[in-house]
Amino acid sequence: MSVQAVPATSGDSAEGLSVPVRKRLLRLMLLSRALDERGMTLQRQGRIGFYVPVEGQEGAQVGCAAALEPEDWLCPGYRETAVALTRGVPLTLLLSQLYGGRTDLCLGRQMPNHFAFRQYRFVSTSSPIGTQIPHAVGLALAARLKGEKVVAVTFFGDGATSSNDFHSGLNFAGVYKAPVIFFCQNNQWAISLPRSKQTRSETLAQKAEAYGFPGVQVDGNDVGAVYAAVKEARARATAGGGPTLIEAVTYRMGPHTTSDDPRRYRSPEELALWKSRDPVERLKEALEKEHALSEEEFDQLLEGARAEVAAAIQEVEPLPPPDPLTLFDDTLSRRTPQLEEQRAAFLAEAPVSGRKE
Amino acid sequence: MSVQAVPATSGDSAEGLSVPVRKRLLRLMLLSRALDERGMTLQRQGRIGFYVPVEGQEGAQVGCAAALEPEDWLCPGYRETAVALTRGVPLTLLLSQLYGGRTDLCLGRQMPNHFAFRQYRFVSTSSPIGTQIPHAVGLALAARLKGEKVVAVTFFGDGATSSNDFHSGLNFAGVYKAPVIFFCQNNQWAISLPRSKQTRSETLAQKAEAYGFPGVQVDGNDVGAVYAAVKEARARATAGGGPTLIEAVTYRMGPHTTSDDPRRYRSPEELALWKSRDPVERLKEALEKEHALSEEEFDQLLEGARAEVAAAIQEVEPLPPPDPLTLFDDTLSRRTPQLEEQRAAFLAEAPVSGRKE
Amino acid sequence: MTESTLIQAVNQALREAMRADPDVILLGEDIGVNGGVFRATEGLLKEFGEDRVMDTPLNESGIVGTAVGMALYGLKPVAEIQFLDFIYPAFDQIVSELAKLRYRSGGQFPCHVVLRAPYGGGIKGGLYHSQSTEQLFTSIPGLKVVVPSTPADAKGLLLSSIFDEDPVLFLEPKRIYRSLPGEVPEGDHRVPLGSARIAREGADVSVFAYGAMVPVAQQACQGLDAQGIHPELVDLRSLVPLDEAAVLRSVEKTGRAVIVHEAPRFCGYGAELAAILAEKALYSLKAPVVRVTGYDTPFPYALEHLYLPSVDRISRAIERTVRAA
Amino acid sequence: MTESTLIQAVNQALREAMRADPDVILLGEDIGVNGGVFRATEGLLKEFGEDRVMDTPLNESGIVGTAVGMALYGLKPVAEIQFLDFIYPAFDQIVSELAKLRYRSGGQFPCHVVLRAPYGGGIKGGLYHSQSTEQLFTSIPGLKVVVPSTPADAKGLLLSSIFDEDPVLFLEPKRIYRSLPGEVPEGDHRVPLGSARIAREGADVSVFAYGAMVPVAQQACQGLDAQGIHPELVDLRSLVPLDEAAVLRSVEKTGRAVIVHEAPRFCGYGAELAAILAEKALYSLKAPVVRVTGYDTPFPYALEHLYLPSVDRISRAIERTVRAA
Ligand SMILES: Cc1ncc(C[n+]2csc(CCOP(=O)(O)OP(=O)(O)O)c2C)c(N)n1
Ligand SMILES: Cc1ncc(C[n+]2csc(CCOP(=O)(O)OP(=O)(O)O)c2C)c(N)n1
Ligand SMILES: [Mg+2]
Ligand SMILES: [Mg+2]
Repeated sequence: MSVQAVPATSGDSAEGLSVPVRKRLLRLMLLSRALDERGMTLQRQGRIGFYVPVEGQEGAQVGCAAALEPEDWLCPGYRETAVALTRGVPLTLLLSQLYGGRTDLCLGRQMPNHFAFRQYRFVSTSSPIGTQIPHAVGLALAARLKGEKVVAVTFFGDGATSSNDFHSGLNFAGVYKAPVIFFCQNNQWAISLPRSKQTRSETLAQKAEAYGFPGVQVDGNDVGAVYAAVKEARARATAGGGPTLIEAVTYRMGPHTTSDDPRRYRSPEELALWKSRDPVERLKEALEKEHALSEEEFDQLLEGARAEVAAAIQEVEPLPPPDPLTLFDDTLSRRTPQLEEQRAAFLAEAPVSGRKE
Repeated sequence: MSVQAVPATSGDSAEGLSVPVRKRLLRLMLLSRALDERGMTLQRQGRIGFYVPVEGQEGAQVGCAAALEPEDWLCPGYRETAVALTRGVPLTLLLSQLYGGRTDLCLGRQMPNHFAFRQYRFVSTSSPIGTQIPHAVGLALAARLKGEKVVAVTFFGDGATSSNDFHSGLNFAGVYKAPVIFFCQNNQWAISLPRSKQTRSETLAQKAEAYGFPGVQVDGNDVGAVYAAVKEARARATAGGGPTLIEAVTYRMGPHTTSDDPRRYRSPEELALWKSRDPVERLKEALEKEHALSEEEFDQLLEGARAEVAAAIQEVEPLPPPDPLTLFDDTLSRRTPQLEEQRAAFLAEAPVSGRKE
Repeated sequence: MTESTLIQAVNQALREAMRADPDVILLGEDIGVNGGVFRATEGLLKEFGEDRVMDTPLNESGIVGTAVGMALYGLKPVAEIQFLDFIYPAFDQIVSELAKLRYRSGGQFPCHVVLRAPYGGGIKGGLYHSQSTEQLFTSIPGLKVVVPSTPADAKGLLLSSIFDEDPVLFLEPKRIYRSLPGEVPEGDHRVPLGSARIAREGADVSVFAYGAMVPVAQQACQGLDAQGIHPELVDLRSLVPLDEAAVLRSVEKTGRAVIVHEAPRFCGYGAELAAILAEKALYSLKAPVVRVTGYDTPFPYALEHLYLPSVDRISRAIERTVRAA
Repeated sequence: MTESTLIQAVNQALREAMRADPDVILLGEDIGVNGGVFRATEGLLKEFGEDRVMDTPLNESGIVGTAVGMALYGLKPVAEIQFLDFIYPAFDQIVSELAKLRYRSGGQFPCHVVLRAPYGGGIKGGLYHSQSTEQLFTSIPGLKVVVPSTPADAKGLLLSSIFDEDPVLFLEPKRIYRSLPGEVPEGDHRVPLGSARIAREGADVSVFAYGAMVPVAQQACQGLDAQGIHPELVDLRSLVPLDEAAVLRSVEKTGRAVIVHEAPRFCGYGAELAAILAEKALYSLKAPVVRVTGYDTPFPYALEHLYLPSVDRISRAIERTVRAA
């Protein structure tokens, strides 16, 4: 499959999605996009340290997350902001993490976009590629053992299909028929490596073949198609039918992260092509064609999203960094004697060491 | 595929293999079997420390190795004794390694059956499963870069298809179209785990699909079929057609190693079934049917093999263990200051420390 | 009290834990039908079924990654790594995930997994069935590392590990799995993590050891009694958290230290012990610290007996230390 | 001599080596078209082509495993690991294969691979773009570990590593990739592996550091001059092999030692240095050895500046050591 391949479906599959539902999805997609706009800018302004944009992948993320139940477990990568939003995670919690401030549930310990929200069954994110994949298998088996009819969904990219844990996770899931959905966002690039050089397999979906369960390729910029594919996989999994690999064909429209300059490795033509397939535009146009959305309403939605983001920034930005003593918490449930001593030394030296408060 | 599945071909495919060639292969298979007989006994008698039998897999190993050229590189696992024999490695060298004595090229540093024969392009074997697989990719790319028309062949088991390095090795080979043959001996068991619980994929061969190159399942107890499959894969690879995964369906008739008791996990019926498919018997019967081999000639071949093994044992067994000072060689090209000091201390303490000579 | 081997004590602890708590799940290679290649899980599949005694495919990162997922849910998975030598495919899961989940999530996702792994030499296992690489794990913040040296401790420390809140690497000295049976308390016997055991009181020199080196050091100490040298032998039992107070107390008393481990010397665990002494007991030290260890090479096969610290080498090191100015 | 940054010096060394020897091959993630995420390989794809500058799929065990295979053939592969934090999927290949091939084959299969990896904190990279885990590698017999702290040494040590006979982990202090340019000799400049550099002579205390901690320690030392404290600063440069003679020589002169590293203290590389002093320089030591290190926790993000050894912390440790009885 070449980078420009047209995904399996095109247009907007409205299958089973009412207008109000699709409007809700559109709102979430716009919220993610509004957050991206500000996230990129905040980083450039030095107000946050780093940012990972979703732009271009909102259809895949929102479509997938919307098809799940609140009890389902999520094992995300670092680009899953729109998944978190769809899950209902408040913007202020997301922004607290981006700022790494006092209200960050992770106590400012991780780079931006490495979220963790236990309450939302949104598992803690790390940077190493692929490690979250087998976690979903363990969560799914645990839930099944406890009689819960839920799935675990893990999110990862095209690059991650090369990782060791893609192999171990899918193989274990196949063997135990674990209720897992492996949701791969094939956004065509792993930093500078195009999909075609990541693996010679024609599709990523076909990799499921190696593990004895179904792999499905879906147009990831078609939120309805993604929604339907995930619903189906979820139904199969909870009925005991085992895992599914879903390849959502999409595109990263922005840079890999704020540290990246995509002009070094890809053409403006390619970007333009994919901009013409922008999932937000596609959903908007489909709704407009059905006369279910006006230009005005769309603008209102977008402005609303921007205002929400701005308000959350205002709320979170002034908060101080975490208490310095939190440095010494949570490595283990109790501090080792050595760490206790290091903490005492830190306290003793604190006035001189430039403690911020 | 269930454990008892009948392999793809059956009987003896004589494709392109003359009677003299097949007799040579038979002799090698018998040599391997004779070595197994003695290896198992020597271990029980405490004369060697450990042994890994090939029994049942001679057709796959001899058929594969015979189809290769001397310049091809081999990245073996720990069960590849018949490959080494076919390659022409003298019995005395193999036995030196089993005894870990003074003439062992590896200086007694490894457990039995972990061979290394640079001269035969037979790369050093380790115990961790799968690690040799990407080595073959590197060797193949290096050889291609240098303009050599050769392949690298890596040997591994059904269990190893679950390893991380199976995934990384096959994926890299696909991406670079490396001239590699991935030769998987599916002997139905990974210690006590049956093939059916190793992965839910129907065949192991189909795992190649995930990497965009051909996977072939072949009757591994049919030496001619294996030979033909490897020849074909080799021709494709050297012509620039890229890698092939070959699944040779076979059976481990003995225990996993001398440390294992297969009665704990498999049935006598299963063993009996596979004994009826013994690759040695099959080749013998085929030759007999063609009136190309008599019972007497077969017995002579077997006795000849046994005598060769006995003679090699006699030669190697009396040799002393490696010089104790070899402990301190070959960790790096030169000893670190710390190791140099440890060696000096060892020398100083030598008389008391129970040095064997 | 019954007399058990160390491996039987491990088996008893697993059984106790599984009976006491349905959230305890075992997974690993060959642990089900086969009962483990060392028989640590003998009989457990039969008693607890496939859902709780899971034979896994051959992939250690899959084993640890799956266990991490189970622990995130709230189960108490106990994974067997067939040999410590084969843990490295899971190293990323251990270093990057298991050990960091609690910290990075601000305590939202504690991740309590026990990894059991037979380790060490003395069984003629060569390069890949003998290594003692505890030092690769003791420097990872967020992971506990425990090593029993007696059957009773094996049971008591394993039960404590299983019902702990933190990830634990539980290293089993396979060399003494069967060779040194001992009394093992019945029932829910626990030995707290982080407390060393004075295996033998003495006044002249402190000998620090753990795992299979404890009985070897013990023998060396006994042999020296006759010569009027009375070493104190400290069995560390838990490498992380280290019972630093016990280490310092002993050296403050004896003024001398000999550290014993199988692993290579350079950057081995003994280095940390020696460093602690150089930092905190310098003024007590009457003689240089001495390390008796494996050599700074991979593990050999034919010459294993010359590589491992022997009674002889330990005795001589102790004598030398006691005789030093 | 031209003025270069450390990352430019790395680039120059790679280019020199590739021009000099067609067997030098680069492989890694994003090293081709993109020139590496830090631009270490900028321009090299263009000059040497795809066969010698290979962009790889996202899999570190594939990268190292492939490099091992190339080295077995006789090539000189130099693999980039994008961040040291991402090396763990390759840990099995490093520990079990790369470091052991020469030994286990009786010298038949030496395996010379260079692994380059940016390491360390100070760039607001958080948990997974900041770690300093050299101690996970320095205890592996069969692997060399090298850490430059200046542009000139980066070039000289990298060229020596590429033309060495052994596997080398080459750790690049990304924090000073661009911030501290310096003179770099043109051409085939080599700095031998295993020799420390006296970064600053002094008489009162020996300060040991490496990589990005060298300039921080340097600043601390300079600040103390005014107070009449004259520390000697030893830049280790090569952690394996360690220039033990240089370490001992310095402490025999000064009688005091402060060890600085970013990694957590417990079982860090500093432990080995302290252990060597406790074993071999006990009678020279006039004060307890002190380690100034990262804390025994994972690496933080928002509070990074409080985690890393600072000029302040180092200065205070030096003062304390010099003032100790
Ligand atoms: C094990 C590992 N190796 C390398 C990296 C560096 N890295 C970060 S993101 C990335 C590309 C990931 O691509 P993909 O999986 O397609 O996800 P995407 O960023 O496109 O969403 C790489 C190589 C890493 N994070 N982890
Ligand atoms: C990484 C790793 N994990 C576990 C082991 C223990 N072990 C040795 S052989 C083996 C089974 C291998 O099965 P397979 O690949 O089918 O090869 P076979 O022995 O059948 O030839 C296992 C689990 C190992 N050697 N390496
Ligand atoms: Mg991608
Ligand atoms: Mg097998």
